[in-house]
Amino acid sequence: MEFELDSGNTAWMIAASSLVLLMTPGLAFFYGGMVRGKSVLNMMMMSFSAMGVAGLIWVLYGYSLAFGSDVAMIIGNPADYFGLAITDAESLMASVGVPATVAAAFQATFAIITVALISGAIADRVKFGTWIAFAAIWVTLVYSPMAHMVWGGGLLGGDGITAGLSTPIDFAGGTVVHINAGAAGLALALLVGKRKGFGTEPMRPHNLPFVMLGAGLLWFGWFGFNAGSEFAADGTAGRAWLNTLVATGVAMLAWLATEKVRDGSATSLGAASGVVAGLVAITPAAAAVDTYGSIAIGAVAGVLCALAVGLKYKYGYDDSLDVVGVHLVGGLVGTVLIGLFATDNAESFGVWYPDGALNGLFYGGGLTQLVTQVIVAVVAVAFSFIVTYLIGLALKMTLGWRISEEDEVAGIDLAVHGESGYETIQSGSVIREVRA
Amino acid sequence: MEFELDSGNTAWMIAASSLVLLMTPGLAFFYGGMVRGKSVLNMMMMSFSAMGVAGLIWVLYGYSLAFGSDVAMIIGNPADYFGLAITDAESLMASVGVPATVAAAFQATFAIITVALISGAIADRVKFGTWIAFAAIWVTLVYSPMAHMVWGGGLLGGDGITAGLSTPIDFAGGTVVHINAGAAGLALALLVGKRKGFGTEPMRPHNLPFVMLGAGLLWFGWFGFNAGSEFAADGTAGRAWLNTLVATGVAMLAWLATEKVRDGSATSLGAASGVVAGLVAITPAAAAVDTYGSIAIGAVAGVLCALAVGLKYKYGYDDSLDVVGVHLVGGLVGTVLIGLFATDNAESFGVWYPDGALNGLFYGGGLTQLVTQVIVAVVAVAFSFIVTYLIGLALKMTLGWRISEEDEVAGIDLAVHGESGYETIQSGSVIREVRA
Amino acid sequence: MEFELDSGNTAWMIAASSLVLLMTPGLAFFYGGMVRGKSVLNMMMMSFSAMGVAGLIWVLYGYSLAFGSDVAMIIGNPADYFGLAITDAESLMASVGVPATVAAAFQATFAIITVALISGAIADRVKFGTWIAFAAIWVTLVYSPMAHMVWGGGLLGGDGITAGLSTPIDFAGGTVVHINAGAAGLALALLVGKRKGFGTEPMRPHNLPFVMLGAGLLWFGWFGFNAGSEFAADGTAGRAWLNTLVATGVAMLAWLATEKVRDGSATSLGAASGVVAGLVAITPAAAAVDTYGSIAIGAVAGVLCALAVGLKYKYGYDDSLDVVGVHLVGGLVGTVLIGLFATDNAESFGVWYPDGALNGLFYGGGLTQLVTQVIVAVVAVAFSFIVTYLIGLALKMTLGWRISEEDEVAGIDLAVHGESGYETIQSGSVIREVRA
Amino acid sequence: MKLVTGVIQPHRLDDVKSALEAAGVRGMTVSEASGYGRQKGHTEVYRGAEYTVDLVPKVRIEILVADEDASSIVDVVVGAAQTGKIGDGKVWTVPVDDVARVRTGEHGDAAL
Amino acid sequence: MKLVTGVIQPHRLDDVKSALEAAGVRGMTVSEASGYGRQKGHTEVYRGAEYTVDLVPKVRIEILVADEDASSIVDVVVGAAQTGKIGDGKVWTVPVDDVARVRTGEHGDAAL
Amino acid sequence: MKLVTGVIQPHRLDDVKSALEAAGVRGMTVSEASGYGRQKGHTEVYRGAEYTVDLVPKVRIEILVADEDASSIVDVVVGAAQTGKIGDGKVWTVPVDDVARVRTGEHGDAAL
Ligand SMILES: Nc1ncnc2c1ncn2[C@@H]1O[C@H](COP(=O)(O)OP(=O)(O)O)[C@@H](O)[C@H]1O
Ligand SMILES: Nc1ncnc2c1ncn2[C@@H]1O[C@H](COP(=O)(O)OP(=O)(O)O)[C@@H](O)[C@H]1O
Ligand SMILES: Nc1ncnc2c1ncn2[C@@H]1O[C@H](COP(=O)(O)OP(=O)(O)O)[C@@H](O)[C@H]1O
Repeated sequence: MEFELDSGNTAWMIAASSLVLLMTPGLAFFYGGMVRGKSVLNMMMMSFSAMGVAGLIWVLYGYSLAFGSDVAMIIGNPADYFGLAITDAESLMASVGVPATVAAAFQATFAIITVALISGAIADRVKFGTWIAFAAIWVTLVYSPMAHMVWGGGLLGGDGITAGLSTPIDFAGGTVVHINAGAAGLALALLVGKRKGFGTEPMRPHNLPFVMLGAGLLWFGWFGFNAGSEFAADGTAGRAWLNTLVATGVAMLAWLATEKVRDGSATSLGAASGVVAGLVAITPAAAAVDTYGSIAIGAVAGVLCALAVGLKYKYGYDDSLDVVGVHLVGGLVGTVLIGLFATDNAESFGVWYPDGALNGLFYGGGLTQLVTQVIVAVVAVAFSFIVTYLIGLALKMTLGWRISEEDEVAGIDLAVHGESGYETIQSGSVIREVRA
Repeated sequence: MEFELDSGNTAWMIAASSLVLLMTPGLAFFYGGMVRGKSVLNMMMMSFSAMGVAGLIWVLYGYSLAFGSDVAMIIGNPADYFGLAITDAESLMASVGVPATVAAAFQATFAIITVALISGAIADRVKFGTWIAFAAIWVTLVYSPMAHMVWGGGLLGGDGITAGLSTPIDFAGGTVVHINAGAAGLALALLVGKRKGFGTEPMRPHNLPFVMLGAGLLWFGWFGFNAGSEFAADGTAGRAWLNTLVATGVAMLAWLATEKVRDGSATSLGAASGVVAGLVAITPAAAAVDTYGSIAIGAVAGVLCALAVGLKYKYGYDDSLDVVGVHLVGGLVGTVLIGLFATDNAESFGVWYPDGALNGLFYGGGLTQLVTQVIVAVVAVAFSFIVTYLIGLALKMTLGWRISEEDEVAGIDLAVHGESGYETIQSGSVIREVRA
Repeated sequence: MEFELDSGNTAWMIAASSLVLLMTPGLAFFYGGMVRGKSVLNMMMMSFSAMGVAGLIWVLYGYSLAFGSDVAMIIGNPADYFGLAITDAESLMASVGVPATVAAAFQATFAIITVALISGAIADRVKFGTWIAFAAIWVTLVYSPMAHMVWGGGLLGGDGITAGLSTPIDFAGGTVVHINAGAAGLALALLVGKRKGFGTEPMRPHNLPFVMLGAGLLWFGWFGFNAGSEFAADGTAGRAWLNTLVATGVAMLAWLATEKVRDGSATSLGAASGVVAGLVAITPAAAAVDTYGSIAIGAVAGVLCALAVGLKYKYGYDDSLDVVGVHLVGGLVGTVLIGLFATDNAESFGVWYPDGALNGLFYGGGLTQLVTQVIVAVVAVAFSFIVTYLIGLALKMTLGWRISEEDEVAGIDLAVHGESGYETIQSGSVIREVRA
Repeated sequence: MKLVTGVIQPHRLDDVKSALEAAGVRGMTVSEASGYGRQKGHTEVYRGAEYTVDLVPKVRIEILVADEDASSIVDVVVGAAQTGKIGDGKVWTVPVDDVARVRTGEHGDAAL
Repeated sequence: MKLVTGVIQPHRLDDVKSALEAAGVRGMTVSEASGYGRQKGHTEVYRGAEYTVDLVPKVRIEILVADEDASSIVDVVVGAAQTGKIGDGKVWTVPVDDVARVRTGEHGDAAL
Repeated sequence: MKLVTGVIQPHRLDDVKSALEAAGVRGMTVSEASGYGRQKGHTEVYRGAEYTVDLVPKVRIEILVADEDASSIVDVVVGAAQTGKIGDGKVWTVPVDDVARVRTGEHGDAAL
């Protein structure tokens, strides 16, 4: 195929890539504000370092693992596009006139944010070096295969395990990003163990405006994530955009309503959390449901995630910032509800889904798509959980995960990074030595 | 009309929609930094909740109220596009190849920010539930009609009350957004009454960097707002962009100069305020004036708004964060000065205004456009103030507006949201109960 | 030439201009978080004021000085486009269908950020009025000529001093922006002198999350800066984008590794600094190197800049926030390494450089391009340093640079702006007088 | 000399300060504190976990006074800080051996 | 009456508070402090400059008690705050002339 | 034993600390405070409203010393904190009944 550039689609995809990239610093604030003041820097560093590690691996062989020629429906050939040597005719987005470099850029941002999301499950207590190693291994062994299986023609795509039923719908990454990160977070939380004082000592967010800032930047960037996943500037991208607005807003209101009923007051942490829950849930469905579907998905996600974040206390695992409660549960909500709400009424709503997918139960398509979605979700959870657990175990036995209890009490920022987030009394210190 | 997609224009409009959406979290910081530390969360929640409420109403029937088929030149038919069922051929931006979903998305962001702007007038003291209810009613009864009257073929458009004179110019929302929010803010400030301690106790901004952050994000998003209001990626959009840079920068410098002369020092709060004043004032004029016009509008807005923010002390109404002084006054400055500076010299400056509008007084067009602009401004102020006042009154008599004085003193964050913005001494609390 | 609009390229360039504009508020946080709490506002004001001053000068005559018809290969004719009266056919980006207003907008954002960058060298101690005057003069006498010399057909372009060798490569502003700002920062740091207590009293960053926020926003905006410098939405822009991701991430990791080895811990300030160092270094090379080149440039920049920031203690000049160590050194690294890594393998990597440039040493082009790059770098340093020094000297002898030592100790925010960044105990103050 | 220390409700500080000024007190030192006592704290809920926050914000003021003024100053503080609600705070008096003014090195009552 | 002041490790505050409650103490005032002493500070490096930070975070608690309770309360605080590591802090007792409860104006032991 | 408390200008803290070290003091507790006194506050203007801020930032240091060292320590603090400008602060001495070291439970001078 001859490549013909579409400057409009390309313009949108470059902008969308930039928006998605901003989500990771946004996440750094969403997470960073939520931990105690003595761990804010470490939390932010887990996100920032993911940008370096996952970005580097992606351009070297990660992209090729995900989108190279298929091997056993599980992985792509890493040699195909090693170092991102790709002609535009081979571009993942060639059919819409978006060059290879831009396609690779967009995909890179997804790998980065997915790794960063996991860090919330193990806040305040892990060695920075182990985290870096984990990020590198995880992108290689979990993210890239999952992306291949779902988007690269693998087991979780149209010709995969549900081929006899229908094509699974994952518009923007409900499985690849959120179920994946959520299941991985659960595995690590179990493996790494609880923070000292978990469930008995107060661990309130040290800076709620930072959490709001993070939520705002995430929401902004997510328009690139969801509407960008159309790979083109058209009406379907617009639909994804609208659903990303509405489902998110409704999830926020639903979370607030749940809190008001249950706890007596609607909190700003609840609003920020509801925003993210809605964003997560609408991700797989972004362009596959109409206005009503997106309202329903938002409402369900807002309520269920608000309830789910308490589970960790009940079951005693320290998923510190609720990667499970928000990303795993929210990702499942969106992925499964597609089976009820999917519709391809492009005419009036700009809605779209891939060939071979079917309308949802409420839109006259019967139960088939629902079954397909559930199967895909279950496989994705299992794959991510198991492989992540094994990676985590290997690291536990080699580098080790935990910092010392003493360092945890004093604060990981000081112990691991030799810094503290905020200035205290400006005295009591002298410059000892200066290096160059 | 057959719809023909222009991917370039669509690319810009999706990006622009995202930029405008970010303005509301930006506003949350602009406002949130300006209140006392004990009310920061509530202030931010007023903006965030507007995103949920106004967004939901907009996709259900708000868009249709504004852009549905005309009823009495005041309102659109809500049934036309209920739930945003619109074909691309019916897109508001069909003539420039932008699909219906994208057009609806862009307009949604305007409804959201306008509601959020009002909240600054009643900071620190109102029930959250009443605010939510107000937001819903106000979008329905004030914002949507106003948008219809100005942009949907209503009373304040080319065929409306100034039909005998000339077509009013409101490029990006000086009347619909700023005059509207400013007049509504005045109505509520009068109705809701003063904060305890207003005018006697210090109420300084608790976090000025947050105010700067808000101003920065607003400026950034405003490029989507103003240059996006061209609905296309062309030279006129570029002119709107340039004016949004220059008028804003000049307004900032003018505000600083005013402060320097009057108070002895140029403040960062003044810079942030000048930025917003300039942005507000250039909004209606964004593509209708050339470089010199935008400098003039910025300078006048910077000085007048800097003077206007003191009026509340003189007249004793507690427009806490100066919605009147900045948005009403700034909106009026821009709307009226168009009558002096409007020009359609597209050749050299990329300037543009609608058919039926005229050059301003200083550009050889005589006084007609000035008169048109004044008429439109006055009607807009009156409409917004009166309907808002009635809505506010109804809420006062039903849900009530004020939290208790005790709660106001202790801080609205704790009283209403059961949270406080920042961590204090990490002790003295235990987990009592855990819910799931 | 007839102008033919390309809406896709224009869409990207409007978005890119907005992204670059956001870099200056981003810088305000990067710098603002790094100073002590008592100077945060002044630091941020130096950036914000640059937006007003440089923006205004740019639209009046700065653009014309840079891109007007050539005078002596040093400067453009200020009368050509005074007030930005430019037809689209004369657009700097006419060949790719981007209108004159958009081209001028994009360029304006470069002038602004360059001035703002300098302020880090003289943090906490200079009169605000002198800074404003400096900004205005510097844009006129240093930035505009430098932009003309490099991009406007002057001495540092293809037909300039290296005409006998090869065309210098500066894709996005390594010389014009970073070497320029860095050399100017050095000149001012020497001229203005040290802060009281420099090298003996602790001057740690007061808010490291703000530094991270700044770094995140800078990175985001920089995609507009580098990928926008292609002036089109195509594969080369995508390459610039990718390199801006990878070189930056690698530089961050390299800085962290340097710290880990040298100081024992990898800091968040190091991560943020590494991000900026990488961004600076990849700027000139953005689309002229492939994946491997960008990794190499990032790695070298990360290590060298991490070492260079200590030089000021050794040599005793107070370049407070390391404009020299990061922007001058980083800009030199990128500019010079182009001579090793430049390649125009567009086929597989989307790479591009101007006619007359040559491949780098490692890509079979021999030493010529390296020599060219070194010559350009040296001339740029000399020009910027000398002219800036003279401007600074003139200001020293007239307005004066320093605030009083007492004001410096008490804090410049209070002394110069009559404000303090954060609320303290909410009492002890009354409203004395109210103005309107 | 005596040191009178008061722990009061933050929003009473301005009134206390005015009352002290009126009573001729020329200086004091103020700092932030948190109180624990009969005044019940409150409950905060963050993502399903309920915390009982039993420390409430207070302001501490310290006033050095001559022996003979101590008890009247205590009364001034008590009077101005009182709202009658639980949590109004305490004022106590401690004997002081000596006071020095840093600026001048003066000691004793002259240093106040 | 006596004022017992303790400067302790921040993470011991909850235990000290519980122990005091158990010992019948009904009120106290808490504030943030930084300590300097045998406990070594730490080193922070910012962009190549190494700072020695010798102030470490502490929490100060102040408890007004009746004369006869002073020494037992000191013991309670010492017991609950002790970790055995350098930097555990100090507890000291100062004589108090008088205490007033702001809410009621009561004086003396009744004001505690 | 005595408790010497100093309220000083924040930028003098490093010098005071050094001087105390030189004088053999091995520990102290530092906290933030705001002062009100002869030193004039300043004016801040926010959007047309002028506030008089009369609290100025200070640092409080507390040093437990043996009886015999009290007055010399006061002198050390006064000497090191002095700039001669209004607002330099106060240093005062209060009698202490007893001091305990939390780590060891030691009492009296041994606990210092
Ligand atoms: N025994 C005590 N020692 C020191 N401070 C105390 C003591 N009891 C109370 N306080 C302080 O006084 C404040 C008010 O006390 P509280 O018991 O709540 O109300 P009230 O004094 O009105 O009975 C507390 O928040 C605390 O700061
Ligand atoms: N002489 C002193 N006066 C006041 N506070 C002191 C004194 N010595 C120590 N402290 C406080 O006690 C804390 C612990 O003291 P330190 O000498 O580090 O350990 P330890 O008490 O276990 O020997 C210090 O951080 C400081 O807050
Ligand atoms: N009577 C007092 N009681 C407690 N602290 C005081 C008293 N007077 C002054 N101070 C403290 O000392 C500081 C300096 O006092 P000030 O009157 O401004 O200057 P000076 O001590 O040089 O005359 C004040 O800011 C305050 O913190």
